[in-house]
Amino acid sequence: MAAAISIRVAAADFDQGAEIAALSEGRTDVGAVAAFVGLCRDEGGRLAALELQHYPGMAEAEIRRVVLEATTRWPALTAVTVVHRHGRIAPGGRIVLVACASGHRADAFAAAEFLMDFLKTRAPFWKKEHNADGTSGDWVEASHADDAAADRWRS
Amino acid sequence: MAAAISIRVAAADFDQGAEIAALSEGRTDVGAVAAFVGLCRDEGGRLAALELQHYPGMAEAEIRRVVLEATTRWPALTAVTVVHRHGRIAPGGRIVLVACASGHRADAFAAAEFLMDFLKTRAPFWKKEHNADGTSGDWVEASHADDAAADRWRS
Amino acid sequence: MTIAQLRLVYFAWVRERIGIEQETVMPPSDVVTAGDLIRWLAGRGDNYAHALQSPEAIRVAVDQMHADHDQPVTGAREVALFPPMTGG
Amino acid sequence: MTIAQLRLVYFAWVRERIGIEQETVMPPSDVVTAGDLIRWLAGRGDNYAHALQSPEAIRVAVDQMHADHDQPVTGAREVALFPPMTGG
Repeated sequence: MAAAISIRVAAADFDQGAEIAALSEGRTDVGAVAAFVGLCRDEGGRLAALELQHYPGMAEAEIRRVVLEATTRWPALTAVTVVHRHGRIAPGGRIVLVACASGHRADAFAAAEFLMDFLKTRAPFWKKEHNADGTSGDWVEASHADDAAADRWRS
Repeated sequence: MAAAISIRVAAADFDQGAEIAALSEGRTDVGAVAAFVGLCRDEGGRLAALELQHYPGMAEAEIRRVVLEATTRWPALTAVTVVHRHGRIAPGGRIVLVACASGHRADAFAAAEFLMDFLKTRAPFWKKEHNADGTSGDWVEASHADDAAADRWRS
Repeated sequence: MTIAQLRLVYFAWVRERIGIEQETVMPPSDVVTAGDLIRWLAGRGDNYAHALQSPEAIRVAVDQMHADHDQPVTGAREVALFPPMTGG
Repeated sequence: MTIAQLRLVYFAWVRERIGIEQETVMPPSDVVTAGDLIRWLAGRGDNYAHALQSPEAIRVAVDQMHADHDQPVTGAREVALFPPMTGG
């Protein structure tokens, strides 16, 4: 049976407990849910907020393409949920949720890491910093570590 | 600063959303929370429940030793929570939660996987099957896959 | 041959430097690939030159799919130009 | 030398086969290691023999810490015997 896929791009915050519970709701074949929540850091007090710009339409479509790669790679996945926020997010606020359900834990963990690595490098979102001192901040630069994290799945 | 460690062994169910939220509550330096929820499977309808027996005292102590190994290996971890239930758990019910918070995602994911691999092989819990047909079930046998998963961290 | 209209959308500092979010253009017929499009746009004014001065830093999506610079844009409805992504 | 009392606790099928959850014993002085203890217990009756017939399948904790079979149990307060763990 194909994995149940839920993808949402929205400004609104999400309920991580409810999202994670939904992946196994009413099922008795799910032994493992691996989840990841990405949060806004203030970078040592430097930032007042992050502003996430996204490409409406493509954001959802590209996340779906990455999720379909994951469910092809790990066909035992029973459900995958991705929620990605846009707009202004204050330090401590949630940015992204990825959750993967499977019979066993190895697939769930691997798929969640895979999704995060490729969301970072392929999902059309851009973060702009708002500085705590009121000055206009810079656009966050793409990280080489994120590129390397995505590359390790190509072997 | 040392990671905030929360360990609980209890028969009661847990609130995964609240547990995950607690790891970053009031903090602005946490960019990543990786979490894992282990659930009871019915093994294709064969099982009515799992009964988890544990070694009171040692269970908490051994989980703490595994968590301290994780915080030593990944010193950037800001918080680790482990909740492990005992007693009778029906299919679909939650058994275990592991959640790790860090500045960045790689440490959080690695530590959560490490904790699950070692909880499986070192935490003094034993699962007994209760069969759906009313017959008395067997004690679950330790899995070679779990031993291998733990061994990969020894390199 | 009809002159093809192409919707361009810009994101992040590409948008800020060009100064507009989106526009519709009619590129000349020698603009075939995404790379051709970037070079043609860069000649349209200082704001475009500033945004597109390092073409290797520009990512492209053609009809909302990631594309290389050598991918054709002829026949596309929408081309997006943006810096490397930083979501997640 | 005083005769040392030792609390033994059993889990999972070790508990079921022996038929008790815990007991206090006074092993003879030639019981030094956890392995010695398992061999001595196995001779105490059919239930013990059945539970402990494959010593390599038995895991040991001494004072609530995992221990190898060659670890001394002299001076310990509590020794636990159980099969490989299946939590998580």
